[in-house]
Amino acid sequence: MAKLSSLSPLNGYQESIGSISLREINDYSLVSLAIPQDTTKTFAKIIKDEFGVAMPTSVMSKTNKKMRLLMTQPDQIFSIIPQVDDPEKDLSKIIGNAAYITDQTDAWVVLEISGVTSRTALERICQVDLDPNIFKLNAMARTTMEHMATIIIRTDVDTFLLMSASSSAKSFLHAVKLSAQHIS
Amino acid sequence: MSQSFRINGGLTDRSKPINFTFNNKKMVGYEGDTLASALLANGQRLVGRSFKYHRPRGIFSAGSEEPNALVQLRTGAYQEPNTRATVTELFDGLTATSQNHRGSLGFDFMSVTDLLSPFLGAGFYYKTFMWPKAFWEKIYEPIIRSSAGLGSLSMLEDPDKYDKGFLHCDLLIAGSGPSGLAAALAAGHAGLRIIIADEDYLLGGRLLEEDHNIEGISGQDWVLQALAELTEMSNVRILPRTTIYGAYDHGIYGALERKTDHLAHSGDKPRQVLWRIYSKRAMICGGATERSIAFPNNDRPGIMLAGAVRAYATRYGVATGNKIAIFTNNDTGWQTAVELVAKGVNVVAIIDPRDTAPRAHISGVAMIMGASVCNTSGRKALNRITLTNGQTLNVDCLAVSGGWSPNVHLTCHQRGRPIWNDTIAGFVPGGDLPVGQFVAGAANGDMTLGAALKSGHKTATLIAKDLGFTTNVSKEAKADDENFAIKQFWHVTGYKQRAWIDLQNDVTTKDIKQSQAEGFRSVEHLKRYTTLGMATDQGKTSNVLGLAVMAEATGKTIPETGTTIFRPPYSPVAIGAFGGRERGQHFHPTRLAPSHKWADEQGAEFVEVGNWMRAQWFPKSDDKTWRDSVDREVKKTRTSVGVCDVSTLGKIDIKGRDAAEFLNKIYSNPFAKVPVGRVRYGLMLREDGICYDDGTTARLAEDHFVMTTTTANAVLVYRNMEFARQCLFPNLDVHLISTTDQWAQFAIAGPNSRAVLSKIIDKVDMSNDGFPFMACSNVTVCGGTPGRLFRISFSGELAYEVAVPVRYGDALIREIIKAGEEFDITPYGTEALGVMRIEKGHVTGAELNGQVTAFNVNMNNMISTKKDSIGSVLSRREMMIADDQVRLVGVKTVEISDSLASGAHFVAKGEKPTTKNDQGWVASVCYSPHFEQHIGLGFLERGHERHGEIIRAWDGVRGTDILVEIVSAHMYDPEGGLQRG
Amino acid sequence: MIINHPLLGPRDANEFVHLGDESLIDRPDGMADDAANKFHDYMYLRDNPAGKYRELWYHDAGDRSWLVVTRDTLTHEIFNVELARDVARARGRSK
Amino acid sequence: MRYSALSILKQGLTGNKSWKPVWREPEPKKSYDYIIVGGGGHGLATAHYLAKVFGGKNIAVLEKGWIGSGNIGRNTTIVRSNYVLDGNQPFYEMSIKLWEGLEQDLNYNAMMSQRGILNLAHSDGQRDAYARRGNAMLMSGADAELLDRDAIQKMCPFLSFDNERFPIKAGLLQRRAGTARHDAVAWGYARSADIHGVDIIQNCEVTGFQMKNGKCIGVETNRGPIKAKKTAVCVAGSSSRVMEKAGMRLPIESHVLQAFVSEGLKPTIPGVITYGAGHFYVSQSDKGGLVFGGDIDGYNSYAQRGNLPVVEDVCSGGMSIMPMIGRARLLRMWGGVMDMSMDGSPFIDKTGIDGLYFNGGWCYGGFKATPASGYCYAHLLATDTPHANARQMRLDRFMRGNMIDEKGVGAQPNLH
Repeated sequence: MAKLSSLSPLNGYQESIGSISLREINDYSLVSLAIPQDTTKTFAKIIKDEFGVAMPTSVMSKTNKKMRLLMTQPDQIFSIIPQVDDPEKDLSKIIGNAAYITDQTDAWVVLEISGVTSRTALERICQVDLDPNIFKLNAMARTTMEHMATIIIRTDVDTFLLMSASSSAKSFLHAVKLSAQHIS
Repeated sequence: MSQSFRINGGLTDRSKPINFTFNNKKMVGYEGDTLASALLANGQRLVGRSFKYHRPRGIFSAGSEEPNALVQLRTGAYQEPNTRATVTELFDGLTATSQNHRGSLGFDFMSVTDLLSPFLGAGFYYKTFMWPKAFWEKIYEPIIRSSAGLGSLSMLEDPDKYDKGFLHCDLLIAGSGPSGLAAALAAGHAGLRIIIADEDYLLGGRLLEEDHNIEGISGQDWVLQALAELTEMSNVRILPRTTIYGAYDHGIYGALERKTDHLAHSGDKPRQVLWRIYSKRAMICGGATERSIAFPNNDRPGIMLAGAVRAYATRYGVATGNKIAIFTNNDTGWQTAVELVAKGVNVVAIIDPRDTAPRAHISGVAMIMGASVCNTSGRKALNRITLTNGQTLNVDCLAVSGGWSPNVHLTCHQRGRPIWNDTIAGFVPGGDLPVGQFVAGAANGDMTLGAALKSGHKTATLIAKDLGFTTNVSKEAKADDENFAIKQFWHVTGYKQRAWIDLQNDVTTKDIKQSQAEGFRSVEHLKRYTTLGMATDQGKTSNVLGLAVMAEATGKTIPETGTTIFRPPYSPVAIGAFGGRERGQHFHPTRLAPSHKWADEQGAEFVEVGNWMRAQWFPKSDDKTWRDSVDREVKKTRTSVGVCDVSTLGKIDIKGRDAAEFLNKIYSNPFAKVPVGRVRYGLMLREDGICYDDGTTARLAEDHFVMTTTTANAVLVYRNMEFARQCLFPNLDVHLISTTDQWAQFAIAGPNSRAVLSKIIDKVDMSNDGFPFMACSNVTVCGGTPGRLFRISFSGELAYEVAVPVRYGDALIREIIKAGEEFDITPYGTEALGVMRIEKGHVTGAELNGQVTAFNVNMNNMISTKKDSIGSVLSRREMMIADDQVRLVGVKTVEISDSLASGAHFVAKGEKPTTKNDQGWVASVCYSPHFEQHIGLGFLERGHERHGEIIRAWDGVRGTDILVEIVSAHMYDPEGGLQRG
Repeated sequence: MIINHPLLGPRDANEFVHLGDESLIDRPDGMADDAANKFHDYMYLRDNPAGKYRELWYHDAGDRSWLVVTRDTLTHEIFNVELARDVARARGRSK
Repeated sequence: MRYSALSILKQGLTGNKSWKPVWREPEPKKSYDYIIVGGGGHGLATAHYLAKVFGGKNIAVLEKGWIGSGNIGRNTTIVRSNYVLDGNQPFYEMSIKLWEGLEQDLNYNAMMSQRGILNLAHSDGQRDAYARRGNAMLMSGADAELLDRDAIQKMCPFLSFDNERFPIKAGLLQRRAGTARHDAVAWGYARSADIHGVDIIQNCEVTGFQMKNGKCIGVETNRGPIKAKKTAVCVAGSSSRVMEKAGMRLPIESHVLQAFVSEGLKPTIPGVITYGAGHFYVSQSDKGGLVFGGDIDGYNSYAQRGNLPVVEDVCSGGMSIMPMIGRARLLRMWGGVMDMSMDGSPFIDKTGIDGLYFNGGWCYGGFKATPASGYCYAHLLATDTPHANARQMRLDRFMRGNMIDEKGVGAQPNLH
């Protein structure tokens, strides 16, 4: 029987609105790593040794070519890695019992917003202070936009990753798009 | 009508004429005009009618405090009632009409109320309209209602867009007059991130409306210079047309920016943006508002605030009259005279109740000291005033200054009380300001220019230091202090004509005295009994005057009399702006199930379940009604196989060494010993012992469970489990991850479900022994896609649920349908799902409504007494397990043809439907294709022991009353052989 | 309102959900003899002070932390914010 | 002075010079038979019925500020009897009947205006819950009608019937419900109580209770001690603060509820309308202002003010169901302290302490209850037995497991 084809929440959406460009990012795998209280150190060592990434803090993500780590909860980390079929299996080989691994790739939609006015657009939906001196490169925040839980990460001066629930992806896109249109 | 009242000078652009109409009269103004200044330039005196007595009224002020000049702006769906002409920027094609009159503005039938005024004093309506009883709603009230109110809504959907936003700053400056600009310059140079906002479209405050010198240049030039500097600074954000309307907790301020109100059309852009400003510190530089003096007939068109007369001449180049008299109890009135005369405006006299020498020498102006105005005439426009010394003067404009009230509103929004200052005869901010808030300039009682500049600069510099910006201290701009002496002179007494205090609500000195006489003496009583200060201007020009008169009447001082609390917003804000963009389809986010695209292609009917859109049924061409579709889906499923998207159910992965122990505390039935590879039904209680949620939880590994919750409770259950995990059992090794959006899950039910699934699932022994009822397992589907398989049944049939990552959901549903073709598989929606669960007797939200106990649903035996689980203790309280409690039952109509509706109440045959005879209710119903009649689930007193009884289902609101038979809730396959087979 | 999250810094209170009195951490032992009375008081009786109040908030749209916030119910001034898990452990709660 | 069109005419012709105070301002006596603590709507109503109906004598109402300064003076004025549970519905229906005769009973026009309340339903489940409720209302002798979408569109064409996120499925209409002029209710009861000899004492704060071997024998006030045979507390949002002085902890939390009023408008909406898919309800006052509100802010507060998230939530709800109000301006927002009980229903009961009685826990629904609350409380004070319609409103109901939880959200006051 034919292998199942896959469909991303926004089907690879991409658009420019004024000086802002929006695109869905869907070439990644995302796993949640829940860390037992007694293995935090072991976990930190493993990701340092195996991936060369330091432990993220609850306000700063850590990243390199291999992965980006976000602390989403005091004892939970999201790891964004290049797309693979079964990220749980792949990672558990390396991480073992240092964390409970759960595939979250499909639970989220990831939208990239970039352009000189991206901050001005986000002002309309994001209540977190995005001033570059405060929300620095790789800074992350888990907040809410238009009643939708959102994770925002600064990946460049004028570029942000926005992650929200995949089931409401279309509403989330509408919210971001409208902000871009309103300020363009 | 030509602009006969235009004079030279001002900030309007004479090269840019603008056409507009008022009551269909074509008029012309200039760019930079407000509607009010343009109307005055065109000699339009009469602009509206007062609220209660429908008295003719003219423009009174030049700002947002305006009580009289309220118009209906624009037309059609854009119609905007109660719009203050004094802050409405003129745009080409503007149309405005006057409001609150029957017949023309000039001849208002309702003005008869003015003649009846002796009988319509404060609170008259509380004392009559009581007889006969029935007349109130039918006759009196409709009359009162139609004459009350001001403008009207179009009753059409507001076509404009609105938006919101969030801003952050070190310092927010509200107001851009001398103190605000001085503060901005100081803080800006010091490097603070600042926002300076002003409700006006030009910054500068009173410097635009008065003639001053600052640092040797004109006040207006100094403003331009300051703005040029500020615009250069990247750390400064200037927000004109932006009103700071409220001060909220922890430095949060509400602001309304009017983006397109000054344009003919808003295009596709938001009309207004509502900003939530997060500030470390805030400075209120809102200036002061002038007030009037209460003298007989002081409400005629042409009687205005002196500062407004000055503003119209200076800023707009408009003389408010050909013969102007000034009545003032303070020196600013004299300054007005000086500036008007300098502009060639004809000032005939200045009247001052103070028995002193004239406060200035102004040639050609009669300076009458120790006198007051004691009457006026001119119904639709002032033509004469009479003085206490017997003199009469023919004038068409009277400029009145009763002193100035600092704009302390924003300092009081957190219930701070202003304090009385005798020197300036006004309330100034008290000590209890909102945390992080400072006040400067006239708003703080620094009424003169020099003092305002100084306090603005000084305060901002202190704030900068306090926030650690110490390096750049800029120099302070200097100016002279003008005279500001005032006599506390409130009203002219001893005359029988009415003297107005609140112009819009028609509150006169008589009303205040009556209120005092009737015992309404506390300020709040005064306000509520007379409606003083409750009009759209919120008493900006009338509150202090009213207080002063009440103080006098009670023989108390003003401080003893007190002050009412100012409440947000500072000036009225469109409800649309508060609503923002969350309207219509975008009121709430919409969640789509993984099979949505496919279901849509099938022409499914969708229904909102919380924020989810779920397929309700899948119509086929030969279905005549929705019932045909549902019946077909049910029959097909029960006789062959059906498939339903159940992804919306909450899914929570529970992982950790102590996961089983944790679930054992969360669920009231035992969970510690669920074997790996098995699913168990779990009952969850609230701590107060009421049924909270139920669902199945599967153990996929020693340290890994997957819980399902109802769609509605997913978020709450997760939250409660986090509470238990973090606050009650903080040392358990257990972790929760919501996976609702990760997995696409489909229920496949019916005798042929096994056969269909065998084609989908890779290499799993699907036999009854290999994969029995309540089994679960990680699997792969369609050749390698990772998935999960559960053998659980909500329909009562042989059934499974298969899950794959959401991205494969669309493909999987298509594969399942393909695999099911040979069995004529049917997709089914929430309606068929509901029918089958009712036939089976499974409870859902309709039964577990937050009021129902395990005892009520006959599940109390599931509450283990051998362990301490959430809710177990309080579930055993006496009344919750009393014999006479309602119990879950099934119901069938006695007459096959009868239809049953949920919400009906159970009443014994022959008894009246009364509260006393109420024995329970029907919770959910359906037409059962299996039993070929209407059935339902309900709650009936002692229901568990009344099976077989015939009772009435009384449904008064739908006008039905039928007989039903009480049966066991488990109506379909009670032994459960089918789902285990 | 703004809640100064111990890990994340100041956040608008609309990211949080309010539960109630901090004492909800002190869940009685359900197997004890006087459990019925203890649970009644625990579930239903409140000090409801006009002034300093220690209360539970949940960072629903954030990091899912439960917090104990010390706030003045007369002025809304917030004095202190702690992770509820730490407070719970300090109060001797374990498994 | 009896109020009538005639009295107004007389006064008008003689320059409105001889109006008398609506209530006396007596000095507190040394002792009373009954002291009612709290000069709000419920306290004043209690005094009125106690004196007029139950023949109580020697009664004082003590108010720490000015009468009517509590929630009676800051609510959205809605009167209705549309509950589902038998612990509530008969009580509120009794209240409506008292409202219907209030003007005549008080000789004061509180402008009770029965223009109806319409609760909109947006799902089949919600419609069925309203049907169950409507039937319970009918069974209690109240009126109720279940309207379908078409009937609602006829009645309120301005509601959003296209492009709605949550379509209108049905509505529960109670025609006898409506609004009243809130301040006037307090003044009317005060005036009548005063006429029947009740001493209304403003600016008199109760600072403690006088106890003698376990019995309450009076109160301490900022104007000296006052003895009382029976002390009846009726202080809504301040319940916990006052009862704490008697050593009692209550099943009550104080929360802030915000309310809003728009600028005056010509007649716009018929009666009271509530949105079933968002937090929004609205009516229009006789002066023309749209009076509206929504949920409580959700955190304990005595500050009598709220914050922006709720304001915005309420208005977006309003814009979604009634998009024609967008250009009406919000004139004033304010907050009141709600005595939120643990199940959303009130208490009218004796306390564990002899001579001390308690009335509170009205949440945000106290206004409509004013007459019945006063009547039943007076009944309890006069007879020491609960009125039949308030028999479930007891303090011990949580111990016995007899919650009156209309919303079904459990022991979490901020959800009721």
